[in-house]
Formats: sequence, structure tokens, C-alpha cells
Amino acid sequence: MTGALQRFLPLVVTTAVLVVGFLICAAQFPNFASWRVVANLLTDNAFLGITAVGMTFVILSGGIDLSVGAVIGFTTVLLAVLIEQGGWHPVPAFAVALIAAGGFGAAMGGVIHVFQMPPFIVTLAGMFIARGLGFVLTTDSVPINHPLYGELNDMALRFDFGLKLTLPALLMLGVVVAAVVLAHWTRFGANLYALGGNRQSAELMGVPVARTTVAVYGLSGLLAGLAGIVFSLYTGAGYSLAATGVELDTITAVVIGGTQLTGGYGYVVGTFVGVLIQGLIQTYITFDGSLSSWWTKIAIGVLLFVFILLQKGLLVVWAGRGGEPAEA
Amino acid sequence: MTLSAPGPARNLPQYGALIAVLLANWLLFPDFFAIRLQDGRLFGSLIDVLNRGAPVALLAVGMTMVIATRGVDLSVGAVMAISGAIAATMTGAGWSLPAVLAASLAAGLLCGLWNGVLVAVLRIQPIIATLILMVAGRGIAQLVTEGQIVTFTSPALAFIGSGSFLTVPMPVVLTIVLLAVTALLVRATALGLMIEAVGINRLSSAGAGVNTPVVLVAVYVWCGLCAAVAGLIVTADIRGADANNAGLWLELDAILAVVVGGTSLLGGRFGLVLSVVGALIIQSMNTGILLSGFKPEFNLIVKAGVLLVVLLLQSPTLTLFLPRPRGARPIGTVKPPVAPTSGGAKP
Amino acid sequence: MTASTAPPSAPLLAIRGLSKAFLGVQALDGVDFTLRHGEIHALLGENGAGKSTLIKTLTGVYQRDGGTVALEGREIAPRGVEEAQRLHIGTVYQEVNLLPNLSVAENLFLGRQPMRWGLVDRGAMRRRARAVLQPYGLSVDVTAPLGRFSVATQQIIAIARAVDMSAKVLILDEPTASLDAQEVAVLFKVMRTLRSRGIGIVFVTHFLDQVYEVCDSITVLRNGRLVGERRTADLPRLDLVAMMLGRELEAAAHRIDLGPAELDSRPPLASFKGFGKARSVEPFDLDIRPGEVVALAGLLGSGRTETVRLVFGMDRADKGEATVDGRPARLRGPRDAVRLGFGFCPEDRKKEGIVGELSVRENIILALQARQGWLKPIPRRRQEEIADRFIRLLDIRTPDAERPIQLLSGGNQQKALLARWLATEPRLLILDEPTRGIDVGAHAEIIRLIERLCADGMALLVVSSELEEIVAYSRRVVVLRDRRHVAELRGGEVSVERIVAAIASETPNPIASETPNIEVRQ
Amino acid sequence: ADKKLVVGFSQIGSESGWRAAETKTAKAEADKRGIDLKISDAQQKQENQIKAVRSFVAQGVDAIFIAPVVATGWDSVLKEAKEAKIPVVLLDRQIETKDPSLYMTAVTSDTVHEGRVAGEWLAKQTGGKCAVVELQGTVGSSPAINRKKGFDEIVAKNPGMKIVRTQSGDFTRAKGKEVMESFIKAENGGKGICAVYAHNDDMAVGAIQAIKEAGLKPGKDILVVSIDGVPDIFKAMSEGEANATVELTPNMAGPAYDALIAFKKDGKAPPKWIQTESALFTPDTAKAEYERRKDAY
Ligand SMILES: Nc1ncnc2c1ncn2[C@@H]1O[C@H](COP(=O)(O)OP(=O)(O)OP(=O)(O)O)[C@@H](O)[C@H]1O
Ligand SMILES: Nc1ncnc2c1ncn2[C@@H]1O[C@H](COP(=O)(O)OP(=O)(O)OP(=O)(O)O)[C@@H](O)[C@H]1O
Ligand SMILES: [Mg+2]
Ligand SMILES: [Mg+2]
Repeated sequence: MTGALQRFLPLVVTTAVLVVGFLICAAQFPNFASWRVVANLLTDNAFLGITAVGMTFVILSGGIDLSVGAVIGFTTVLLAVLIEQGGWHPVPAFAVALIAAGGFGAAMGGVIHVFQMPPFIVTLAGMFIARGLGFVLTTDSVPINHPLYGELNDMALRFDFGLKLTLPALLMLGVVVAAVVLAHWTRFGANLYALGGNRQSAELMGVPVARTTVAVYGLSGLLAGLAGIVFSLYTGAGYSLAATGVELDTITAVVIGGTQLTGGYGYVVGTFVGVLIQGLIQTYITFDGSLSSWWTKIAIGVLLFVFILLQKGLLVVWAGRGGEPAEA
Repeated sequence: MTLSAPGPARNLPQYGALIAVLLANWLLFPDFFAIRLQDGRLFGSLIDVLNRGAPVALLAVGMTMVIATRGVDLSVGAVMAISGAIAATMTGAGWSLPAVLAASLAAGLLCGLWNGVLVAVLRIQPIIATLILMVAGRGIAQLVTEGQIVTFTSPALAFIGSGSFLTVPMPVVLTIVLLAVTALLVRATALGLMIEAVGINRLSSAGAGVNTPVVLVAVYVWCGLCAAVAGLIVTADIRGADANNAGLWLELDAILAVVVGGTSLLGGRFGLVLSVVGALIIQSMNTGILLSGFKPEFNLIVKAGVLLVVLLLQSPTLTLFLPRPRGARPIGTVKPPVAPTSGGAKP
Repeated sequence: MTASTAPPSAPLLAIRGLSKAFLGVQALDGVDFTLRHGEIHALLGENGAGKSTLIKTLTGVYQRDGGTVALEGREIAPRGVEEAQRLHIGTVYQEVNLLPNLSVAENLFLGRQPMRWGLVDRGAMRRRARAVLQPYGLSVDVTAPLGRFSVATQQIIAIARAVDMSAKVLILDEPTASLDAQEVAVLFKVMRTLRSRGIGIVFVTHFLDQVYEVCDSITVLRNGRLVGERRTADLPRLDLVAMMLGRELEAAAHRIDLGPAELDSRPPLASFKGFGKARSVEPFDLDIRPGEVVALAGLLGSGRTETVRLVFGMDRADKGEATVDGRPARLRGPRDAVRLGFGFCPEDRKKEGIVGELSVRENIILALQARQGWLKPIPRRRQEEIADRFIRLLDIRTPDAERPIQLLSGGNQQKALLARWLATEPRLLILDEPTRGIDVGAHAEIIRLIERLCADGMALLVVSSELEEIVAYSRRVVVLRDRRHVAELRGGEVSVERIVAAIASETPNPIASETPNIEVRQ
Repeated sequence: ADKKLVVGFSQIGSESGWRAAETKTAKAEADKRGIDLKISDAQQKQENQIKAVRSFVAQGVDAIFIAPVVATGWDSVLKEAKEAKIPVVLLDRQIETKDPSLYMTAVTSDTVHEGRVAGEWLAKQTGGKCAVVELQGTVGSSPAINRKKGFDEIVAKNPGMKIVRTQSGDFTRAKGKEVMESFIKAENGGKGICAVYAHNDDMAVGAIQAIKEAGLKPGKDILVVSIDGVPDIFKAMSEGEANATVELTPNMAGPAYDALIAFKKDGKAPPKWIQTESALFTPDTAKAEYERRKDAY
């Protein structure tokens, strides 16, 4: 097997799993194999996908960011408060939200680097703070009625064959493409992989560790902020409890997408596929519609397990033997 | 780092933080240290801290060893729910206490075994391996209770939650016992060394002949057991199994306790007692918030603020500025400064 | 033959009074060091003398406690590697510090990728990577992840990277530790070319031959202090050794001379028949008898490491069978091997050998404890006895046995690993590049120790790139080529020339093409 | 049409016994009417609910029921349902929208009103003089906000009534108990507390245990009033340990099906709000109510 194919094997496998999963669903339910379902997958998971891209960068660099869900929630509240209570126009509000979210992430990165504290803990505290700030702004859920929201929501790219890509979906696709470029065609991207591969070696090779750490958490915050904007478009409201638990969903998506939590190995595109796989699981369960709350949870767990096994199994079959990098 | 600094000095940040938080509570609420006897059982805010802190402390005991092997167990909250659901349902169906306890604990062990096999044999990354049970486990618990809060009236089971032994509340007693057993198990045998070795370098350990799969499975099994005991306590405490909420998000508290206690998330050296101290720090903070009368909207911010301060005090960077006994173990960094940060971090 | 550029008045690099202390150790104590333009300068000293610390302090990995550094007369104080690189100082640190997850090309150009239109020009990067590696005769797939290549290849890549970056100063900390003679020759050619361009090179090694082959001057450190600086030409070998050790080297060990007949008459301790593994090593036969030293010789990537990993069960053989003491033996993992009384010091000590944060004591008793099982802990007192005994026996330089092993110097870590296995009193000890990074004094001691143990009946299986070393103590040499056991030399046949001949036959260009292997070692 | 009606129901989750009962009743009532009910459990997340609704639209169901986890943020997804001509019924909670035509009807109780009923009962019981401790629901959740709002209205009208402490008990028994323990300690061993008002019964049950363990008598030393009407609170009332609860019926789907069937048959649009009763229950009827309910849950 050639080197290139081998390196992209996890990616190929994950994509194969997605396609097989979709075919199984389509065989089982009428109406499943439709452009509408495909469009829904993209639109409904847009905020998740955008967040997951940021998370991929953080995880590639060997860290983790548990604050993203809370940052999304905070962003929606901030937007609602600025637009509805402060009478702002959405565009400057978006800018402020992005700056706040990015700054928040960068600050966490700074703390992680300067005080050499584990990212898990710093971002957990970040999660408390972001949720807490949301509560302090308002505990109510605030509808956003600005006309621009309506217009943005109606914006969509329609294709003749029936596919309709909404603004959130387009944003996500754009972010994924930009992220691929960032990861593989910039020095920043290389530094990220280096940091995740081995922090000490990276430092000895002259990678600017401080700058990269701050930047990657800043980027994750920024993308969480963008996801917050998408979320507020998607729901047309601000709510401090919005997007709880999204951090775990994104981490799951990143890992299903073939990225190693230990850092250094993985692809943004894989994460995108991982997000779609998760969305597919949910759509499947909804189409089925017969599962009680508990069977839903069990089914999600089992399907997750099956996907992971499938991935491992395919890797073993195709690579001859565990094609993953050795864990150490 | 683990230079042979005298024990207490090394643990200064943790004990110091605990004392500071307790003192802060006392300032907020002058009766904080008041203790009296109520129905043959110690009663007072300080006792509440111990009593309410017990489940997280128990989780932290198991979690410490999992984290020492460079893993993490997100499923402990769900395992608590499962063990509680089984206990309440079986008690309701008229089973005897020993049978109920045996079944609940066995469920915990089984969950741990599942996690351990996924991590050690199938080599799935611990976060994801245990995430599976975190999601599905709560479903299983709800399946047992059929979504209801299953209540029971058996005083025998309730005793575990609200009874007392020599005036000490049972949850506290159980925590102390389990902590002692665990400490004995790892420190009186070579298990502790092997756990640390596996956590620091799995390849090297395997190469030295350490049975890494067995060590890994063992810590997850033990963690499952600890979670099951914690689940019994919370179920017994409210005399009912609340499958949806029992132990919800407690895995994060447990991880936090372990980290506050100074065990690195990257595995290696661990301190069981310190993790329990970590759990107590967190609980004192929670109790303090409740006693303070702040609006609940501020709970999270206060908690995050206090946490950051506690952790910052242990940061290796700050220790450069603060006088500190030699060899004090900084939390957070993981590796001793073989290649200390260059760049701005230096004074 | 030295500098063609006009020598400026100031030396290229002038270090004065450099000091650095770690917790409880004064690693550098007022050291002076001068590097001139167009000079190859050896930095020598025992394990733990402070060589690596000097280099790391110089390049800003560690912040110095005192002293000054001047580059071409201008004071510098780099606060990090990045800054040192900007000052045109390129360094290969002692442990290969590259990133296994990045491709070869990315490793070579990390932080200085060729750019086009604001983006990394990956095509140009690949082309330039091939060009950079070309002088070393290494034509690898530069897009393959670095981790797939053997330590030796990685080391060459690290050297190529540093060379490509150092317009003024090149620092090499034990770059030759796992290279074989041919590769060393290539490296020296490159170093000489650089020297002729006026670049100054700092060269750390424990191989004195190499010092005399390429170095112009020598600086010796002992216990963090400067012992002295000499011109190579003015310093006879014995004096150099005395400078390093602070004493005379005891008479060289002389090899045990058990007659082949005597040894061959012993029943084999372990024997392997048709042992092999697909895509790793072709099936081979190998008998190891008590008291003998069997060496594996071959070029980089010839399959020596794979062979010994199979023997120890680190990789699982899929063909053939193993017999120990005449009985079929199961070798499904290192645990089986340890139970059979095998021990194994791996090639990559950082990744597969040491348990970094554990103390020296714990590292030493780890294998013994693992063999006894977790239920029977070795009492603390006994652990300390064992640790202290080996610290003394192998002269491991550490303030005390409780120091985390990762804080020891590279050579001392290697000795502690050896101690780990010696503590189990193994019947068969497998050493992959055992003397890598070990200083001359310790080297001699280790060889003496090994011979004593062999005399007591221990068998030894050694992989080494040092043919002299192999010849010095082994009576049987298995030669590998292209992952196949191709020849076996015994008794009187063992000589450097014969080994080289066996390696070289039919091999047109030995290191020309190392293809990455699909397999990943777990 | 003879074809079986297909209804998609986006349920919040099963965070409480009440919620599980609502789901159970919805299924039972659907079976009674021969309706094919597809339930999607959102695990307490709005985004999952929105996804479910969009899936239902893609699937082409005949009607969509939503038990909205939060009041805002439904406009755009409801617009999609409307474009697909699928009628939407809201269950048990209202939403905030500028365009009421987005849904057909809402079957809910009035959560602000529930708080009022509880407050009024307490004011009457104590002659308008009472130091109340409040166990709030999850911070930011709409029942918590509204039940607080309704209760606060009554407190404001009674100068003798005061909320001395208020904290979140997250709607759970365990937290209810923990918070109550600290309230008792903070208020002079519970002597300063006249009543506890809990935003749901589960927290009240937890609080009752805390009161007992502090050596006080719940229902006497400290009055207990809460909302929901789950079986356990009736049991507590029959044992004299709780004083009042405001019922929130779990049968929200039944009236919704009826409205839907009527609409499908002759296009008759139901009223915009089908309000369920918020009846107050006290210990006198507790025993009978407990027997009546214990199987519905
Ligand atoms: N990061 C560190 N922390 C504490 N002590 C250290 C550290 N690095 C090195 N030392 C100590 O400093 C001394 C010098 O070590 P150094 O690595 O410089 O030796 P060396 O001359 O390079 O030896 P070798 O030939 O074995 O590589 C040793 O005693 C070592 O234990
Ligand atoms: N970690 C690894 N993963 C995959 N393949 C490897 C790894 N290390 C080495 N190889 C490959 O295995 C083959 C045999 O290498 P091996 O290390 O056994 O050779 P060797 O004779 O010991 O040489 P060396 O001097 O490099 O150790 C080489 O082609 C090498 O590229
Ligand atoms: Mg060195
Ligand atoms: Mg080798």
C-alpha cells in the first residue's frame, strides 16, 4: 500500500462507515434517501461542525477545550442582550461576540501556557465561567427579533436537483475548507501538529510554543463564538443553557473522525465526517421513533461502540495490522 | 516531581487550600464549625461537608488510579445510577439487603470490567471508551427504573445513606473504609508502582514484564466498584433511585478532585488521600456557596474563581515566586522541567 | 584545510563562566568554551559531566544561572530554541528530538517551510527535502511519517535538518550513537565540507576514534567543571582518557577464551527454529548457549532490532518455534520472556526503556518486581539495597536513588536500564545498542561486567553497530542483510574484515533505500 | 382518510418522573385512538428537538407535537413545518413567537399560575406571615423562572411574607435535600423557617428528608408546598409530611390528539390555547389521589 493511502486510511475508513451507515438507513426508511435529509444533516449539525473544527485543532495540539458549549451559550445570550436590550445592529454585535469568544479562548490558552496547568482543568473552569457569565447577563431565554435574522435565515443556496444549503450549512462548509488549508498549508498548522506530536521535541525544534498555544485556544474560542452566532440564527434566540454538553459531542465527533486524543494525528475532514456520523445516528433514531428515552441512550451508546469497532476492524483488515500510530 | 520531600510539606497546597476554604466558610457563616449530636448522629455544617462530599470522594478514589494509568473514566456517574437503580428496584421487590448489595456492587464491577476491556484489550481511547458507558449506562439505569424515581422504605438500605456508626454518618465511614482498603491494596502490594509505571510509559512497562492489560482492567474495575458504592450511598440517602439525575456530571467533579489533589491527568504518581482532600475542597466550596445566600446565578462563577485560585497556587510557574519547601510537587505539569518553557514564562 | 574566509578577530563563539544548577546538582560550574571559525571542536566528558546541559543552556532551552556567551563578539542570550535558530545556531540534541507524527519533509522544514502566496508550498518542500537528504545517501519517501523509520534514519534526518539550518554554528550531541561506520563516514564528509565553509561545529561523542578522525580541538568537562582545552594533535589518547576520568583507565578487558568445542558441547539455552514474522524478518534459526555472546551485525534496517524483538516477544512471531531448555516455549509477549529468564534493553530507551518519572530505584527494580508479581512486593529496604548496589557497580551518576530517572544524563539512564535487567539475574540478556551513549570508562566496566556474567553462565545476544566492540567480546556473529540472516561467523572467523565482507557482499548501495515499513511497533 | 395518522412527538427527555409519565400517557392515549406515535427523545437539548422536528418534516408525518424545552427559538423550524403543511401542537409549555400561526394549538398549564396557586395557599394558611425558603428548579429553565415569578407576585402582595433564602436544587431530590440541609443550618437550625416552597415535588421530597434528619417535623414545624402532583408527594401528604401540591397533569397528549383528529376530519381549528387545570391538592384527599395515580406513573 502506498504511503499516502496508508496515511489517509483512517479518513477513508471513517467515510466508508458514513456511507455504509447512510445506505443502511436509506434501505430501512422511505423518504430517507432524499436531499432534504442530506441538507438537514448539514444545517442541523452546522454549529456542531464549526465547534468541532476548533476542537480538532486543540486536540491536534495535544490539548482539550471543555468550554466550547458554554461559550456557544454565552454568545447567544450576549447577542440577544446586545440586539434586543441594547438595540444594537446584529453585525457589530457579531463582531463583539467573536472578539469576546476568541479573547476568552486566548486567555485560557495563556493561562494554560504561563501557569503550565492542564488544559482539561483550565477549560473546565472556563466552562463554569462562560455559563456563569451567561446566567449573570440573563437567565431568561430572549428571542431575537431583528429583521436581519429573518433575512439571514432565508438565505440559502438552492441546487436544481433539490439540495438546499442554508447559511449555517454554508458557513460550516466554508470553515471546514478554511481549516483544511490552515492545517496543511500554513506554518501555524504544522506547528500545531508538532506541538501535539511531542511538546518537548517541538520546543527543541524551535516551535513557538507560547504563541501557538494561545492561538489555538483563541481559535477554538473564536469558532465556538461563530458556532454561537450560527446557533442564535438557528434558534433566533439567546439562552444561557443553550448547547449544554456540546463539548462532549464535539470531542466524540473529533475522535470518531480518527483524531487521536493524545494529539498530533488526525484530520479536519475526518472531524467533519465524524459530525455527520453523529447526525446520522440521531436521524436514524428519530426516523425509527419507537425508542423510549432510555433505549435512545442505550442505542446511542451501542451505535457509537459499533462505529468505533467498525473503524478499528476496517483498519485492521485494510492495513494488515493496527494501522494507527502506536499509543505511548 | 517526586523528590523525597517530607510528606506533609509536599501536600501543603492541598491542605492549605482546604483550610482556606473552610475558613472562608466560617467567615461567611459563623456557626460553620458548630457540631452537635442529633438522634445519635453528628450534625453540623462541617459534617455536611464530609457527608455530601462522600460520593465524590469515593469516585475520586477510584478515578485517581484510573487517571494514574493515563486514563479517565467518564462513566462513573452512570455507574452510580445503575447501582442505585438496581438497589432500589430489588429492595422494592423484597430482596434481602445482602443480595441487594451484592447485586449493586457486582453491577459496578461489571461496568468497570467492560470499560477496562475496551481500554486494555480493544485499545479504545479511555475518554471515548468510557463515554460509551456514560451515555448507555444512564439508559440502562432508566431501563431498570422505567424512567421513574423508584422509592423504597427499607430502613436497612436507608441506613447506608443516613445511618451512623459511632455517631459518624455512614457515608463518611464507608468512604474512610474504602479509602483505607484501596490504599492498602495499592501501597502494601506492588500494584501502586505498576499503576504508576503503566501510566507514565506503557511501552516501557510492558517491556519490563508488567502485565499492563491486567493492571488497566484492574483499575477500571476498582473504579466501577467505587462508583457503585457511591451510587448506593446517594440512593440510600434520598431513599429512592433517580436514574436520570443520580451522579449526573459527578464525573467532572471527581476528575476535578483528583486534579486538585495533585495527580496529573497525564498519568503517573498519584495520591489517594490527596484526591479525597480535593473532593473535600470542592464540597466545602459548594456548601459555602449554599450557606452564603448568593443568588444561584453566581454559583458557577464563584466556583470557577475559587478553583482557579486553588489551582494557581499549585502552578509550577507560581512556585518559582513563592517560597516553598524544596521538592513540593506542583500540580499541573506533568513532566518535571526537563525542557522548561523557554520564552515569556520565565521570571 | 581550515577556514577559507578571513578569520575575524573575535572567536565564533565564546562562552565564559557558564553556570547552571538543577535541584541538588550543579550541572555546570563556571565553564569556558571557545569555538573558532572553521573548526570542529569535540566536547568530551564522562556521562553526566554536563555536556548536554552546556548545549541546552547555550541554545536557550535552559536559562543560565550565570556567565556570558558571545557570538562573533556580540553577546547573546537566546530565550529559546527559536531564537537560537534565528542566530544561525543549529542543534541536534542528544535524544533524537524530531516529531514522529510529521512527515520527513515537514520535520526538515518545520518553522521555515517554503512559502508561496502565503501558503506552504508542499511540492517545493518535498523537492528541497530530497535535496537536503541527498548528501547523506538517504533516499527515503519524504512524505512518510518520520516515526516509521529506524532510530538511525531519524538521527540522520535530524542531522540534515540542523546542518541545513546552521549558517554559523552546528552543534551535534552524540549524533553517531546509533550510526554504523558507513553513515559515520558520510556524516564526517558533510562536517568537513561545512568546516571548509567557515562554520564552527561542536561535536559530542563517546567514540574516541571519531574524535581523532575529525576534530581539531578538544574541550573536556568533568563534574560540571572545565578540565581543559587542547589541540587534538597535541593530546595523546591516554592523556585524553585520563583527563576525562580524572584517573588512568584500567587495563583493557581481555576476552574470555572458552574454546568453541567446549561451548558447543553445552546444550543450547534457547533455540529458535524457522522463527520469523511476515513483513519483519525472514524465518531464521538461532541457537544460544549458556555463557556465550552472540552478536548480530548488519546495516541500518537490516532487521537486527526486529530479530531481537521477536526473541523477546516484543513482537509476536508468526512462524517457527522457540525452545528453551529443550522444552517448547511460549513467547507471546515480554512477560513470557521475562518468566523464561530473558532480559531486553531496547534501542529506543526513551520510548521503550525508561519510565521517566519513576525514581532510579523504581526503574531498577521494575522488572524484578514484575516477575515476582504484584502480590509479592519487594520490601523497601531490599529495593534500596538493590538500587544502591547497581548504582555503585555500574557507577550510575545520580545524587541519590530517589531521583526521577529522566533527570539523569543519557548515558546514566542507559546504565540504569542495564541494572534493571541485571537485577533479575537473567539467563539470556538481549542488548540492542547497549553502549550507546556510554562513556569510555563505563564502557570498559560494562564489558568487564558482561564477561563476568557470561563466565557465570549467562548468555548474551547483542546488536551493535560497533564492529570493534562486537569483535572484542563475541565468539559468534550473525550477519543480517535485508531482514535475512545471511551468514554466521564463529570463533576465529570473527573479525571486522570478515563481518564487513559478509555485510557488503551483493549489497550495491547499503543505505540507499530504506523503505518505510507498514508495521508499527507497539 | 383511513390511513393511520402518524404523529411525531419531540419530547424533552426523561429528566423527572413527571416527564416519563407524560411520555407514557402520550403513548397510551395514542394507542387508544389508533394513532402511530413516533417519539424522539431530545435528552434535554433544544438543538436535538429542532433536529427531530426537521426529521419529522423530512419523514412527512401528519402532525408534530413538541414539548419545548425552552420558550424561544422555534420560529424558523416551525416555519419549515408550516411550509410542509404539517400542523404543530405544543405540549405542556408555551413558546414565544411573533407569529402564532406557526402552531395550531398549545396544550399547557400556566406555570406562572401554578406558582401563584402555591403562593396563595401558603398566604392563606399562614395568614400572610411566613418566612419562606425556596428551592428553585434548574437555573434558567422556564418552569423555574415562571414558578418563581408567580410565587413572587403573591409574596409581594403580602408584606408579612418573605423569601429568606432561595437556591437552585436542580429539580432533583438529592440536590433538594442538600440545599435544604444548608438552609436549615443557615436559618438557626430551621427555627427561622416557616415554610419551604419547592418548584417541583422531587425537591420537596428531598427537603422533607432533610427536615426530618435535622430533628424537625416536616408539615408541622416547616410547611411544605410544591408543584407537579407526583405520587410520592401524595404519599408524603398522607403521612402528614407535606401540606400542598399543585397538580400538573401528565395527560397533555390526550386533548391534543382530540383537537388534531377534529382538525383532520373537518378542518376545524382548535382554540389557540387548551389550558389544563392547575388544581391544588391538600392532605385530605392525598390517600385516594395516591392510589389513583400510582400506576399512571
Ligand atoms: N533537567 C534536569 N533536571 C535535573 N538535573 C538534570 C537535568 N538535566 C541534567 N541533569 C543533571 O545534570 C548533570 C549533567 O547532565 P548532562 O545531561 O549534561 O550530562 P552529559 O555530559 O550530557 O552526559 P551523557 O554523556 O550521559 O549524555 C547530570 O548529573 C544530570 O543528572
Ligand atoms: N518503529 C518502527 N515502525 C515500523 N518500522 C520500523 C520501525 N523501526 C524500524 N522499522 C523498520 O524496520 C526495518 C528493520 O529495522 P531494524 O530496526 O530492525 O534494523 P536494525 O538492523 O536494527 O537497524 P538499526 O541500526 O536501524 O536499528 C527497517 O526497514 C526500519 O525502517
Ligand atoms: Mg548528554
Ligand atoms: Mg536496531
